[in-house]
Order: sequence, then structure tokens, then C-alpha cells
Amino acid sequence: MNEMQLLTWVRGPGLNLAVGIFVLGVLWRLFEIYSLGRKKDLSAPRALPGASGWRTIFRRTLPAEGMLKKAPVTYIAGAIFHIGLAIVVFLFAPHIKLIQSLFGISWPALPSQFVDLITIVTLVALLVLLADRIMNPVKRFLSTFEDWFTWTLTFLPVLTGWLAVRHLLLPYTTMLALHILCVELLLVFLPFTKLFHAFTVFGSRWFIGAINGHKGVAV
Amino acid sequence: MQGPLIESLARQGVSRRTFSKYCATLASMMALSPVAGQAMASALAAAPAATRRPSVIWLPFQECTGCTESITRSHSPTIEGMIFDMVSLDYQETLMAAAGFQAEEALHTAMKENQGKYLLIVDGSVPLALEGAYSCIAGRTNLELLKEASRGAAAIVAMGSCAAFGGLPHANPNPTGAVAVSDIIKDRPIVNVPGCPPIPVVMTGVLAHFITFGSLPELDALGRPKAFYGETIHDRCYRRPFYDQGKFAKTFDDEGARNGWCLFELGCKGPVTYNSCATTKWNAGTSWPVESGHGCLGCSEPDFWDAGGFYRALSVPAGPLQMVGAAAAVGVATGAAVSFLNRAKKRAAKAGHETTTLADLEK
Amino acid sequence: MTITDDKEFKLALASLPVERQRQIAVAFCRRVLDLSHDARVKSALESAGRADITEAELQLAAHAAHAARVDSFAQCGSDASWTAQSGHFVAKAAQACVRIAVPGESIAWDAAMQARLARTCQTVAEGLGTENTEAREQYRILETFLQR
Amino acid sequence: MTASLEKGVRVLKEVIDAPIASYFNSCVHCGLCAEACLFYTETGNPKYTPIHKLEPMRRLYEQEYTLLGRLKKTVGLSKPVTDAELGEWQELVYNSCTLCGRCSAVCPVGNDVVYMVRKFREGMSASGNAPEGIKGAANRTITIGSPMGVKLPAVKAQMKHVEKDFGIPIPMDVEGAEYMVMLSSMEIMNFPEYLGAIAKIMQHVGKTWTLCSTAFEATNAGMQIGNSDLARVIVSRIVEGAEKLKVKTVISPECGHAYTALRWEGANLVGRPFTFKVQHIVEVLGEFQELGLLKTEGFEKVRLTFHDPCQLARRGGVIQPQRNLLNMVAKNFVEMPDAGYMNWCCGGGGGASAIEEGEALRLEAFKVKKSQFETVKPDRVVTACANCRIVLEEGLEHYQMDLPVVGLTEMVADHLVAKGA
Repeated sequence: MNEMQLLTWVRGPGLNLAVGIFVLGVLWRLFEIYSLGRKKDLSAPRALPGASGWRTIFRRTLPAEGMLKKAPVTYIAGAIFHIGLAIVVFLFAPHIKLIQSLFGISWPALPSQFVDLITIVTLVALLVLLADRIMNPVKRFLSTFEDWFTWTLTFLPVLTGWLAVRHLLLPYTTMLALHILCVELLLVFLPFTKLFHAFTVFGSRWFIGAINGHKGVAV
Repeated sequence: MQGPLIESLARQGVSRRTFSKYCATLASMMALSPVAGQAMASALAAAPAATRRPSVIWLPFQECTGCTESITRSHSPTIEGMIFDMVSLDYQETLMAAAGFQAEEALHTAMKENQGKYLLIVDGSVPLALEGAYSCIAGRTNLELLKEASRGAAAIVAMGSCAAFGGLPHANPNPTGAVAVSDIIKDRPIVNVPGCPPIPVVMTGVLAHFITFGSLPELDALGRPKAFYGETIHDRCYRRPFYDQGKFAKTFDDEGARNGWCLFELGCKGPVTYNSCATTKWNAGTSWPVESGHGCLGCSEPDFWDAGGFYRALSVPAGPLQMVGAAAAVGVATGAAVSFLNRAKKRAAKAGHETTTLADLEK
Repeated sequence: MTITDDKEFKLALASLPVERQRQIAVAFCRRVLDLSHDARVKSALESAGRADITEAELQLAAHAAHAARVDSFAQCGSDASWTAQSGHFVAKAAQACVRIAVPGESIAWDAAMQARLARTCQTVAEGLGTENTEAREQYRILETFLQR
Repeated sequence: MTASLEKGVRVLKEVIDAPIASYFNSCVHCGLCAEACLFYTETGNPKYTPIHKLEPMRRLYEQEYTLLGRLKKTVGLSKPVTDAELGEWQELVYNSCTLCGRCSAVCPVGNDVVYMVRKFREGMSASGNAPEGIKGAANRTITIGSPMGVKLPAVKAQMKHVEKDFGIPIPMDVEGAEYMVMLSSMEIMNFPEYLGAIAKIMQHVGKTWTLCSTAFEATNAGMQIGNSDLARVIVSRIVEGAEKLKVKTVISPECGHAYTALRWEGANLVGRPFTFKVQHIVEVLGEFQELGLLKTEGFEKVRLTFHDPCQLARRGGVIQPQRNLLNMVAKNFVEMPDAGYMNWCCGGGGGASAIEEGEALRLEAFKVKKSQFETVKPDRVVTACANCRIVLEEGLEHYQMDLPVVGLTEMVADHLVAKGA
């Protein structure tokens, strides 16, 4: 298995397997979670426009009043990371090419130098978040193996992707193969770790929005 | 610089200066020092006189004669043709006049007389299925011929991707069980000269190096001469600036293609292919695949036939996803099953509920 | 003049100047002082009783009475006892006595009400419900106080 | 029957639902809920991180309701929940949690942590791991009728006293009255003036009201302990009383958790929507103000600020009415930092103040309130919850801050123009 064969494997059967497990895992876990149902709230609702689950899905993206100054690192680095990752994944030309080849839809890309800069910013944000998870007493207290593992699972694809585009450290073939492999590992583990918050965050925010919206509280 | 080669070159109107300039370029291409150019020129010129011309045996197995075409494509009386004056090409089925048992006769005598000294060139992959019955010469399988010929060979040159990595016959589903030379012969120095076909000057370069220095050039992990296969096409490609600026041709006839933009999105395998097409180019420097507007196929890399479509970009999956439907079905089924179990468990817990009274607050 | 109901009682008290209101308030508190076991309440009442009390002493006494009142709150969910609660209201009555009078507010009336609550708590604790004569006793004290 | 781990686990299996499952799967251990919880911010001890208070329930959910969790359990890889562990968690789930909901307000992935703590208490109480203080309160509420053992005669005594003090009759068991007023034992014992204020207000606006002899107690220790069975018994009394007296609206008094128990959990406990409205007294006053029924005179001149009881503002949705009322009777009303929806808890709600062993922790948690007051430097604090008042007064006393605390209802009543004027 030399790097060309590795690249061919990860671009072919590897990706197939990973996407398969990903789809299987996501559907399985979504059913498993949301099938538990929720009892209807019999108390008389208090109508307040803007207090609904739907609104909370967006509003909860911003920090609550007065919280930004209490945990600036988490909020700022977290926001930069998520936005950066979104830009790199969805607005970088080769990724759009990939999505087009799989699903047929495509959209204009950002110039690669700009995405390259965003990738560096995203990597730095991730490293800051890692440092904070080590230094912050609460985060370290809460952290289990899964936290360190999922951090790595998220960091490696971005790093290898950047190195591949920049043709650094390893020959392009190997680095591209590693990049795709890391993405596949991320896909495989996502539904079974806390990375699944990428899907359940909408359900959770909707629930808290609906439960409190019923009481006329816009959370 | 004297010697019979110089006289014969002069007869064909090739001056000494042209000959030494050729050796200098050859040496530079092989990443040798300029001084080596001079040494190569004097060695080439003197070689036939000092010793018997080294014997070269060319064994063709499962091959399409593309490599032979390539090495002889020098239709104009270029220097490559002259190289054959330096070697005694004792056996080459396509080029030799003899046929039938005379040809076999020539092969065996060459092997006997130059035992341990001749250079064996192999062209084409070696089939192993049905004990090699898929490809035989004079009733003997390529496998036997290769083993027999390699025993007396000083070195083996696996010419072309088929001999080097198995090539087209080895591609999926590989009915003949074709393998590369290096998969069979483990005890002889082998140099792989992959390409489909390899670049002519690369082939002659390897021969010239063997004749001059009596040894094989420095090889990379896949047994390929680093001089020619040290860098990727992408690193030396003249369209690289377009790649860096993100300017890609989307179709073969769009405005990008006409402007000579990068062909990455049209499946060019340049970034992952080690060869010197971008520098040496083909047909005496006339052009090369990318320059002619078509992406590199990656023909000097193992299993390039099975590396996803030639027209699918590297960053694009090799093929459509087959498993998604089935995976979704299994996912939904598993989810539904677990939901059923969960709801049953929750109902049971509700049914088994024992109303807490004040006394129940104490353990 | 005789006082027969709370309306007259309240009017009479309100008509008194602050110093005299403080004296009558202390008198009401002394009647229920035995219900409280908090030294601070006793000390606050003693200092309030002295006619020549200065602003600073008043401040100090108010603080002591405040602390006594806060400490004697019946805790939410605790098995509160009415006897203890009567002590709480004695502290509240004492605090009314030492409060800096604000025009329009009648510290004597407040003290009287808190004293009655203290007594009610005691009778509730003893299971007598609201049968107590604290109000009439307070009328007597005021009548004798007004003659002096 | 006595409490047991097995009963506790069964109750948890019953109450764990899709929201809780979604929340456990969304938590990314970011630690922001701790930054919002006064028990962490004032002690700096990471064990008070809100999501950590749910660890046993999280493991139980994983082992019972996820396929991988169940597989891990069968092969013995999972750490089962033990009674000892629940005992250890009692301090986290009760002493260091007043169900104030600030953690839920900040969780970036939208986990309603307080919703989960409330459900976890179902399992804790069923397994006998609830604190003594609240058990006593629940016991007294069910057997005697009030968590502090207040019986009807005592209520009648206070009513008589208030009638004399305020000169207004206090109706009891009047059928067909528009409002049925509830009291919390805190008010009956510590703040009888509240009842007087109600009488004055109702007289002022000319509304008919009544107390109910069989259901005068508003607080619900069953909900504080987190046991729906007990809470159902307690709240059913109020429902029967209200329906017997055929009142239109039941007024929940100045007590946060009583409001949550009756307004939001009541219908779900008895299993059917109420046939009457439930309003917090601040809501009622807000309505009266909007209808222009409250004619007031004079203004409080001193600098005062408002402490929002969590169950009223953040958890109950009543935020603006109290401010309108204050602006009606006060000239110098200033908001404290984080006022309104994000206000900090007094530290004593949800039965926490009934737990003796939690006293020291509560006083330490009170420092956040102290710094809020130090920032605003008010001369008086107004709030709308009897227990908040006492916890605030005790805290202020502990930190030698001379700051009186008054109830909003009483303040509004003081400024009402006398009838007929």
C-alpha cells in the first residue's frame, strides 16, 4: 500500500464506507434520541411573540447578556472556529467541486488565498480552545477522553487539508490521502460522540425555546 | 575524443560538438554534474572500441509494443537511434530480423556467451494465472523465460508501467493475474522505468547511465530513477500559477481552457504523478499532455488505471457513493428498533410506577 | 379620655410628638418583652426608654434590633414554632421603637401592632387562637400615659 | 414501602424524555453553564458545574436508552448508578441548586439544564436521597397543610390581626369571588402585612376576593423535593378549593416556587388543564395598573432597586409589570446589573433555604448579590418573593450591609389613595 494506493482507497471505498457509516449513525441516533417523545404541556400558555423554539435556534447562537465578559475565550474562539470551519468546508473550490460531484449542486467559491488565511485562523482558534480546555478549571474538570479525542478528530482534517493545499511537510499524494482519511474518521465517529451536537443542537434549542416559549419567556 | 562512434556520427553529419552537447544535456537531466557530461561523452565514444559492445536482451511479455514504439519513435536520425550502435541488441522480437527458432537460437547463445554481463530489458507484465499459460513464447511461459533470463542478467530494466507496476493487464479485474517484474525477481537489481509509454529520452538515459557507469542510477522508493521521477508533474508544470490563483478550466472548450488555465478540475493527476513530462516534454520537446490541453493521467504511478476516472478531479471521490441508500435504510431500521425498545421500557417504567407517599421518602 | 376602639387608639397615638410616641411604644413593648429571649432586644428597648437618647445611640439600637429581627425569621420550610415567632415580632416591635421617625409614620402604632402580633403568636402557640386582651391593655396604657 | 435505588431508577426511566436525550447528546463540555451559576462563580469549585450535577442521570440515560450504552452495559463496560453515588450527589442537586435556570439561559447548544435537574430530583426523592429539611417540609405540608406547620387557626388569628391593623375585613370561603388569594406560610408567619396589602388593594380596585380554608397554602414542597406524586397531592387541594369556590383567578402570592408549581406544573400534575386562571400577584397588579384601576399618591424618594425572583422573571416570564409598578410609586428606581431576565438568584429558593447544612454555601453564593448591591448602592431593595426577602436580609446582615428589603405589593398598597378620597 503506497501513498497513491492509499489515496485511491480513501477517495473510493474509504469514502463510501465512511459516508455509509455516517448516514447510518446519524439516522439511527436521531431516531434513538427523538423517539422518546415529550409530554404535552397542559398549563395555559402565555403568548409572547418571538418566544418560540424556532427563534431560539438562531438567538441562542449569540452569548446571553453579560456572559461574554465572563468567558470571552470560549465565545470568541468558539465562534471563530465554527465560522472558519464553515467557510473552509463550504466556500473552498475543491470542496465545492466535491459536493457538486456527489450531489450535483454547486455555488461560487471564495478565492483560495482568502480561504487559506481563514484556515490558519481556524487552526489558531482550535489551539486556543485546546489550551483553554487544559487551563480552565471547569473545562478540565468536565473533560473526558472523548473531549480530547473529538478535538483531535476536528483539528486533523483542517491541518492536513491546509498542508495538502500548501504542499508542505509530506508529498501532496500522501497529505491529500491523510486529509481525506482524517475527514472520514471524523464522519465515522461524529454520530457516536459529542460531535453529534452538530445535529442535536437544533433539536435541543428548539425544545428549550418551545418549553420556555410556552411560558412567554423568550430564551 | 576519438573512437569509431565519432567517425560513424560524423558520417551521418553529426558533429563532435553536437554529440558532446547531447551528453551534457543528458547528464544534466540525470542530475549529474557537468563534469560527468564529459566523462559520459568520452565513455560513449570509446566504449565500442575498448570492449565488446554490452549485450542487451529485450524480452517482451504482456505488452502492447507501445514502449518499443516509444523508444524507436525517434524516426528522424536522432541520437537515440545511434545508441543502438553502442549496444548489441541481441534479442528484440519486433526489431530483429530473425524469427522462429533462429530467434530463439540467438537469445540462448547471447545468454550463454554474456552470462552475468548482459542487461535484461523487460517490457510488459508477467501473467501468473494458470501457471503463466496466458502468455508464452515458443511454448514456454513468460514466467519461465523471465526467471531463466534474469539468472544471467547483470541488471534488469522494467521498461514501461506494465513491467514496472503491472500496468493495464494488472488493472481491475486482472484476469491473467498479471504482476510486475519486481514481484517475481527478488535477487537482481531492477530499475523501473514506468510510463505508458515512458519518455524516449528517459529510456535511453537509463541505458546510457548503465553503459557509462556500469551501474543503475539512484532510485526512489518505487525503484524509479530519481533523476527522471524525482519531482511531480505539478511541481514543474507551467500552468501551476493558475492553480495557485484558483483559476481552473471547467470544461475542455470553455474560456478557461482556451486561456490555458489549470486542468485540475478536469481530472489532471499532475499533483500525484512523478515523471519529467513537464520538463523533458515529448517528441523532441514539441509538447506534452497538459500543454496540449489534456490533464495528466498519472501513467507513471502504480494502478493509475484504477485511481478513479481520468476526468474526475483529485479532490473528488473516485466514484459515486453506492452505500448511502443501504446505509440510510439500516440506520432507520436500527433507529426504529431502538425506539421501539425505548418506548416499551418507558411504558413499563410508567406501568410499574409506585406512587411515592411520605413514608417512601425515607430509605 | 377613654379609648374604646382602634380608630381612636390610632388617632390618639398619631397626635403625639415623636419623643412621646417613642415612650408609649416602649411601654407597649415592655408588656411583651418576656416573649423574647434576645439580649439585643432588651438592650434596644432600654436605650429607647431613656429620654435623653442621642441620634447615634438610636442608630446603634436600631441596628441591634434589626439584627435580632433578621435572626429570628422563621425559615422557609422549617418546622417553625409560634413561640419562637412571637420573639420575632417582639424584635420587630423594638425596631419600631428605635426607628428614626419619618413624618406621617406612626412608630407607636407600628410598635403596638407588632406587640399584639407577638401576643397572638403566643396564644396561637398555646392553642388559645386569638383570645387575648392585648388591645384593651394597650388602650389602658395609653389612657394613663395621656394623663401624665 | 421505603425508598430504594430501584424505585429511583424506575422513576428516572419514566421521566427521561426526548428533550433530556437531546440535551445529553448536545453537551460539548464547554463549561459556560458554570460561568452562569452563582454556586460556581462564588466558590470557584468546579463540582458545582450545573451539567455535572446531572452525571448519574446522564449515565443512566446512556445505559437505558441508547443502543451502544445498552451493549456496553451487557458486556459490563459501563459504570452503574449506585445509591451511594446518589447520596453523594444530594449536595449538588439540592444544596447547590435553587432551580434558578441561569444555566439554561446561557447554554450555547440550548440545553435546559434546570429542566433536567427538576427531573433528576424525581429519581433522587424516590430513592430517598432528598435532604432532611425538604423532607420535613413535604411531610408537614401533606400532613398539616403547610411546610412550616401553620394550621388554619393561626391563619385566622393573623387574619383577625390584619383586619384590625388595616381596618378591612378579610373574606374566607366566599363562593363566586373573582379572585382566590393564596398565601405562603412565610407570609403568614413573617410578613402578615402582605395580607393587609392585598385587602387594601382589592378594596381599592373594588374586586371580590376570598381566601380558602382548605387551601390557603400556596407553596409546594412536593415540587421542591422534586416528587410529582407528592406535588400532585398538594396542588390538588388548591384545584379543588378553587373549583369548589368557583373563582375565576387564583392569585399566587409573593413566592417564586409556589408560582412555578401552580402555574406551570399544576395542570400537568393533575393531568388536565385548569378551569381557572392562575396569576402571580405582580401580574394581577400589572393588569390593574394597565386598566388604570390603581390610583396612587406620593413617590418613594429613596434610591431603590429591584431583585427579580428567578421563578417570577426568568422562569415565569413576568419581567416588565414589576418595573411599571415601581415607576408608578418610586422616583429613584435604578436597575441593578444583569437585572430582569438574567438576574442572579438570592441563593435560597427551591427549598434550598430549608436545608440547614447548605447554610454556609448559600452565604458564600450570596456574594454575587452583594456585589450587585455594591454596584448600584441602593437605599432600599424591593422584591416580590417572601423567601427572597428573608434570604436577602440574612445575607445582607451577614455581610454587615444595612439595606432594608421590602415587598412590592406592600409598597404599592402603601401608596394607594384611600377609598373614596
